[in-house]
Amino acid sequence: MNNKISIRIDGELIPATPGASLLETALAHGKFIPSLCHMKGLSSVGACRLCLVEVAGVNRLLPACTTPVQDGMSVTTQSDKLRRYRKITLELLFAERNHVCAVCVSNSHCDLQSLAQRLGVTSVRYPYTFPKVPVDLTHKKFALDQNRCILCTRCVRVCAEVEGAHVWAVSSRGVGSRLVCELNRAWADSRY
Amino acid sequence: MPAEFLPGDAPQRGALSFEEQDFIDRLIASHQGQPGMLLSLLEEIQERQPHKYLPADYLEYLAARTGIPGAQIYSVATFYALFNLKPQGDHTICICRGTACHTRGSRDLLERMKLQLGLVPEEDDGSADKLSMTTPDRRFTLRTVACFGQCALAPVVEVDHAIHGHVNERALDREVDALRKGGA
Amino acid sequence: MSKAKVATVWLDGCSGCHMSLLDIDELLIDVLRKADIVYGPLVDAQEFPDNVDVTLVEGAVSSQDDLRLVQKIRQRTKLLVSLGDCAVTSNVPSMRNPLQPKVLLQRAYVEGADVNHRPPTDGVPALLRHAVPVHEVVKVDLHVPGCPPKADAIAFVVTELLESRKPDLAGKVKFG
Amino acid sequence: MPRITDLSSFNEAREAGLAKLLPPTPRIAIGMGTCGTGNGAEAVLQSFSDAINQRGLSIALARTGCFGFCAAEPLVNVWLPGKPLVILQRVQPNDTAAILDDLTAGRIPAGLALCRIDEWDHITGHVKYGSGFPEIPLWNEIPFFKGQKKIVLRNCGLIDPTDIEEFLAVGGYQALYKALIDANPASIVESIKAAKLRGRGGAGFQTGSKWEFLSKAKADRKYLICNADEGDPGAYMNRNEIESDPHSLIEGMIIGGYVTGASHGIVYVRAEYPLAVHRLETAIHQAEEWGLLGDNILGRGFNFRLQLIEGAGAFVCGEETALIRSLEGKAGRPTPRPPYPADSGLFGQPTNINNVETWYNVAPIVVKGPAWFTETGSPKSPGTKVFSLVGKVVNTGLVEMPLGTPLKTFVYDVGGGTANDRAVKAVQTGGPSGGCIPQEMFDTPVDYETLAQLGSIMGSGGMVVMDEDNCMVDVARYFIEFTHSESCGKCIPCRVGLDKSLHYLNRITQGKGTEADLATLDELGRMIRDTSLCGLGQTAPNPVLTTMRHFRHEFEDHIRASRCRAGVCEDLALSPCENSCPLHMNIPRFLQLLKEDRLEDAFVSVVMDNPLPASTGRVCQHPCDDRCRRSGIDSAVNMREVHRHIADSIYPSPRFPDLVARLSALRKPSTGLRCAVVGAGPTGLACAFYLRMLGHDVMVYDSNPNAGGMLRYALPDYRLPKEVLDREVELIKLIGVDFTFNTRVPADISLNELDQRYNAVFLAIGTWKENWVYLPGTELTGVIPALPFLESVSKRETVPLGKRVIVIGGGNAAIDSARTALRLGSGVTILYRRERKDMPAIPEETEAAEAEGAKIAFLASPHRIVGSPDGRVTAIEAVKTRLGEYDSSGRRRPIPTDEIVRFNCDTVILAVGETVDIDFAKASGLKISDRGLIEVDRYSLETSRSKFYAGGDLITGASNVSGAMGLGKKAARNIDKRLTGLKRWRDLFPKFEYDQAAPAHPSDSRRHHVRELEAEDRARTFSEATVGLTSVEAMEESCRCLRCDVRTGDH
Repeated sequence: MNNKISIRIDGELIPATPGASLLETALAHGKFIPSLCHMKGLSSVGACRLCLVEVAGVNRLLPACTTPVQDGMSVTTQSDKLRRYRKITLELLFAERNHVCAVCVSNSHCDLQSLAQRLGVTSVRYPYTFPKVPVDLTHKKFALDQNRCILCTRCVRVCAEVEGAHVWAVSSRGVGSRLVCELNRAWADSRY
Repeated sequence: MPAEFLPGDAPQRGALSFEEQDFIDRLIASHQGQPGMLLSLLEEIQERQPHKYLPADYLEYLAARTGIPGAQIYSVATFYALFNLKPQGDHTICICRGTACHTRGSRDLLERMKLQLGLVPEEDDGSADKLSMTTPDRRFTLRTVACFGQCALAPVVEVDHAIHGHVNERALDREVDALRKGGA
Repeated sequence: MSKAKVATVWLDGCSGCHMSLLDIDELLIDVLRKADIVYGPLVDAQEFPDNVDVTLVEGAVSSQDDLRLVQKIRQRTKLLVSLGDCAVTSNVPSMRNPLQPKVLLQRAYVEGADVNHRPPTDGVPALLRHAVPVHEVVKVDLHVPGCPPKADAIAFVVTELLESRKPDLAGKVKFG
Repeated sequence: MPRITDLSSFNEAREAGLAKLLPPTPRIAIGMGTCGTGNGAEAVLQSFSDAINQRGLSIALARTGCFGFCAAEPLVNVWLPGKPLVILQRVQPNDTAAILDDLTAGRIPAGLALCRIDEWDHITGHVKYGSGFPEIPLWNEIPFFKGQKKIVLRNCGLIDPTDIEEFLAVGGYQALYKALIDANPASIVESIKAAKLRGRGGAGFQTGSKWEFLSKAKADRKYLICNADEGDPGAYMNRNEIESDPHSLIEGMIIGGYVTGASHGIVYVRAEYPLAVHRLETAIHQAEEWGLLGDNILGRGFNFRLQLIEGAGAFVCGEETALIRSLEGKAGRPTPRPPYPADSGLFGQPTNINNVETWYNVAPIVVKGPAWFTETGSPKSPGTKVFSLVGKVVNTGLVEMPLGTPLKTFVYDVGGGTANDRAVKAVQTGGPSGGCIPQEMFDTPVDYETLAQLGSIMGSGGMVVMDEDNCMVDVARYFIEFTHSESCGKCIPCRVGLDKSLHYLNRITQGKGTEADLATLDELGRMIRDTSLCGLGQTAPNPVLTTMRHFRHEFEDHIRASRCRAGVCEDLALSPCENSCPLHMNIPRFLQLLKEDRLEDAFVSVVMDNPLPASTGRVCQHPCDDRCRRSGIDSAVNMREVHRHIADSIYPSPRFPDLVARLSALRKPSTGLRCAVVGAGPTGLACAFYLRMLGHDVMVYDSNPNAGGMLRYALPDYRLPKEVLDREVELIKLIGVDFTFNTRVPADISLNELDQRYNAVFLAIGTWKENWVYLPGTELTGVIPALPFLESVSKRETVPLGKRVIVIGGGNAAIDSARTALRLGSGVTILYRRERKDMPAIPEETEAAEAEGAKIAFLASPHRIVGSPDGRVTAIEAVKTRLGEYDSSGRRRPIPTDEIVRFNCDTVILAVGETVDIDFAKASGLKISDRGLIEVDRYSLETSRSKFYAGGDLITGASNVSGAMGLGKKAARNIDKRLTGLKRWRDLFPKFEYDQAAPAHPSDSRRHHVRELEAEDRARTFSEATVGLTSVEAMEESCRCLRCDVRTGDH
């Protein structure tokens, strides 16, 4: 079963392993597809929608992170439509919470910020929400500032899938979604 | 997969009585391993409370006994509209905000009830159309539901689990007055 | 060829973007050869003039005064540029936004004050509910984010504009 | 305990059930679905039970489900042995005694009968009730059921849902028996595929294919799930199906389990449906007891367990992966596919999910075969679909129709159109995932593909009818608010995109939107649709995208004119009455001022809003009455008569000069700008008044010798006495408007001259050209058009009128002509080709005409006028019409029959509508619209020629007085804005301080009507036919106002 197959990404023929995702395959061959929720070693959730690509013969956009490669697949990762939608996606994230890059501890080492730069987002067309969101400073070593949270759930998955601790989850729904520690405890009071 | 029971994980807070602990233990036993277990457990715990909510102690105990991570329980309890984390009023007035009810004026009913019960939404309450508010004296809870599926009777209001169809402001006022006078 | 009329404005910001503008160093001489700076913190003009070609706006729109000024500027300017994160995203000034202005003033001027426990009123413009980016209140033609934008980026923008080209900033600037 | 193991035990059970359905005694079965109990069915049942016990009657009493006609609940089925089953409607507890009397006497309570059923095809079985009662219509003869085909609802409302024997009696579990005996699962999968049964939850995927995937999957355990988490607001068919016929669902699922190899079934039901939960639990328990569910089903060695789970309220759980996560004890957030549930679903096992209604189609296909199934419906979408038809239709309820039935059948035939005279505007299908289909597209067949082409979807079958009172921007906002609060929050487009969409829609409904917002909404909507993770997000923008596509003008009204025509968007209206008033009078204010005994302030308030209050106080069509919220308590406040009273109290009084001075003081300083108004009718007078008040010099030109236009020359004196009008015109003259009479435009003064002399020109010429229908005989002497007739009478000219007058038409001009002719001593008959409710005339006027002796022949269309040899009218012949299909106005089209009626007469007055004479405009560079009217910008009323504005009938065709004046007012506002460049309109109006509290309790007073003189007295004279309110009555009317303008709470 480990026969190599090949796919085309933006016209270029690329060898692939059956069962691998489009995103892994592309990244392994130096092809850039933007993504914020994907992280190597974790399950894929298809939440950020930035890795959507066009696949020939499929009339809707598919997330590269959860779409397995198939022999002969022809994939477009860059098109006007995809560029437009990716910019909108990033702008929506910036508008959702309070990302004040200038005073952020992650300034200059932040995936959201660098992706915005790379994709040419220089302003946000949607009105900012300016929500009031919690900041948990109880833990001795860490702080949780949900002003900057984009709900990528990488932390939730690391904690569950790598550590096996299951401390974190996402509570509520919609724009009210917030990261929650156990039964809504202060981080300092958690079991870990 | 349903999480396994971890024997070493004793309840941390002893706020529940033996009777209450026993209730939960039996509840867990009757649903163990079944699909939909957590939903059913939470539904039955809430239904048992006179003020129809999920007390934190119960959730702690439930987490400890089932081994379901607390975060997951909290996530579920806040995701579904049915669950309350705060005690509800003695009387619940639930206004349907379904399409048919909306086109037949349920928003006016909602506004009227807020006025009648003296409920003022806080600024961060989000949208005024989706809410659950309880009066400070805990007599009344006013809430909305997406749809009762009673569209032919629109607008529909449920007062203490009794469905009223073709409701107008006057009829609703009378209903609430009667509850007020009825005590308890 | 007549010189272009350029203005700069300082709304709710720290003036860092103006500092960065000065950091374009010797290029300033080039700029002044091609343009007159007709209004701004760097020149002595009281009233915002008519028929300005380019206005660089620094700072968020936070008060009634900011709002009125930026509306006037829009009417009198051909090309309006949001310079820096405060103008582009409302940045640091927006950190007060989750709170009501009332609460904010109470905290700053009453609870936090040693003397005169009351918010100032005389000659102080009323705060808007939110400090907002410039493009939420008037049309903006170009956004140059950065806190502050790098002098190179500003130099690029100014040079391109004076050559009547629209600068393509993709990849050249970032928030923060 | 009975257990079905073989054919004989099966047959025994069926016999037992049939004996319950058709007992030797009369049987009464009460519809006990949630809609029945919501309408009082419990009390009816109790009442029957008490009375039967008390009287010791031998009558079988049972409960049944719901037969679908929710508007007529509580429904009660009564049956006498050998007779048809009769369904009684709207049965109340106090009806029960009489019903029992009738039944014991072998009769049917005819007054309550809705329909009868002689025999019923349960698809898997058949029941013959009996024959008789020909006077009661058969069930499918009454409009609501006509065209319905009950496959899914085959048992609903006819059997007791809690009694498995009754279900067996009508053929229940027959299909299961067949499936297990035949023991050929693959052939059943093939049947379902051949039947092309598509998922009834909305997406319409082929059920057979899904089953095939699952049957091929290899696993120890496979799951079948029934999605009964019906979350679409506006759809409730699944609730009714489970409540009325739970066993059909169970049977469908067991068959599904058998053919796909699944051993475990789960029904996921909304917790908001307690009765459905209860009935299904009972049914599962019964089926287990009877050996139809559980281990070794029917002794054939097949095991299937069925479990019921209550969903806890999340719309997104309609999405299959979300529902599965929910069953796994997690929040219902969808996960990406692949993996597909058929490979890895619940707890990683192969799983298949189908909607409730899909399962109900299984047994019929198994028993009758795929060919039978595809006979119904359209080729791509065979079968039927249950729709919940709700909203603004008379007949609401559950409707099962073949797929492909056109929308108009639903709205007009089944639904019976709207109850009031409001036109239907749109149908919303598919709930929050669907869209709004406008009335012009009601020919659309309802199936998966066609609805998708229009940007909507079929969804689970919700169908909400909307009329003029529904604002489409609000509808879009409502649905986005819904999906926004139901979004799980996992993916960005749906979570944040809907939040921002809601922000823009809120802004628009508050009147703060911009046209750029529409473009942003459109772009965002497409992005959310194309990039969201699951079906909720992918379809959530549909309501916005479709309403923006089909009702763009409503969005523009909100943005450009801050106007919500339906009066729904509260921020854009002071109160419902103000919003409905073409002049936007501040009605609550003048009522309150009067209540505070400030008559003069009330007068100023009224006149500044409406410069002809005494005239409109008599003749306005009063749209405010229809919107008044007081009508929810008793009846609308009589606002028109109160402002008539206010005007009548001041005009003839000594206070008049003071008030003229007070109004003059409100006039803005002179601008020196000159405006011309062409036409001194109500439109022109309104415009002139405001332009003058704004400080401009105004000259009004009119071809007549006096001002008033239609008010003076078309309205008879008994409706509007000339002296009333004279006083109003005097006021307008006193504030400084100049008039030039007996001057025609363009004959006496050309448009170019006007252009040169004035800074702005407002054209407001009325409709003076009578439509002339071609009828044989219109050339005869004695045939006269209505307007010239009314004008001649107004001018006191003698009009030769015969003894027997026929008036043709149904509008106000027809009624005015009839009443005028009566007063001239003639006998009058009005011919109208439609029905009374279709008449455009004010209903009170029509009633008054009849009281005065006019006769009206409805459904009579003139055919030819008969004349004598000397060319005089002697008679008219009319074709009787019958009402046919609904036309685009939502009225039924009159269709001529063969029957001809003859009316002898000597005069025929034609009042079939009026048009504007715009020949002058064509020659002068003014663009003419397709309708033959002057084209203007909808918002500014500017014509294609600069400086020239137009209003009134010239741009709308014949309309009513207030509507025309509203346009004059709007024109003045826009002309002033253009001339001065300033927004100073609001400054013109004086501010009043008055009480700003809504009355704690509505006043007890009932609506005061004007007093009409006795019909006999008034029919002899042209003096005014009605007497206005007294001061006390006007005061009491004012006190009845609920003050909807007072803002409370969070505004």
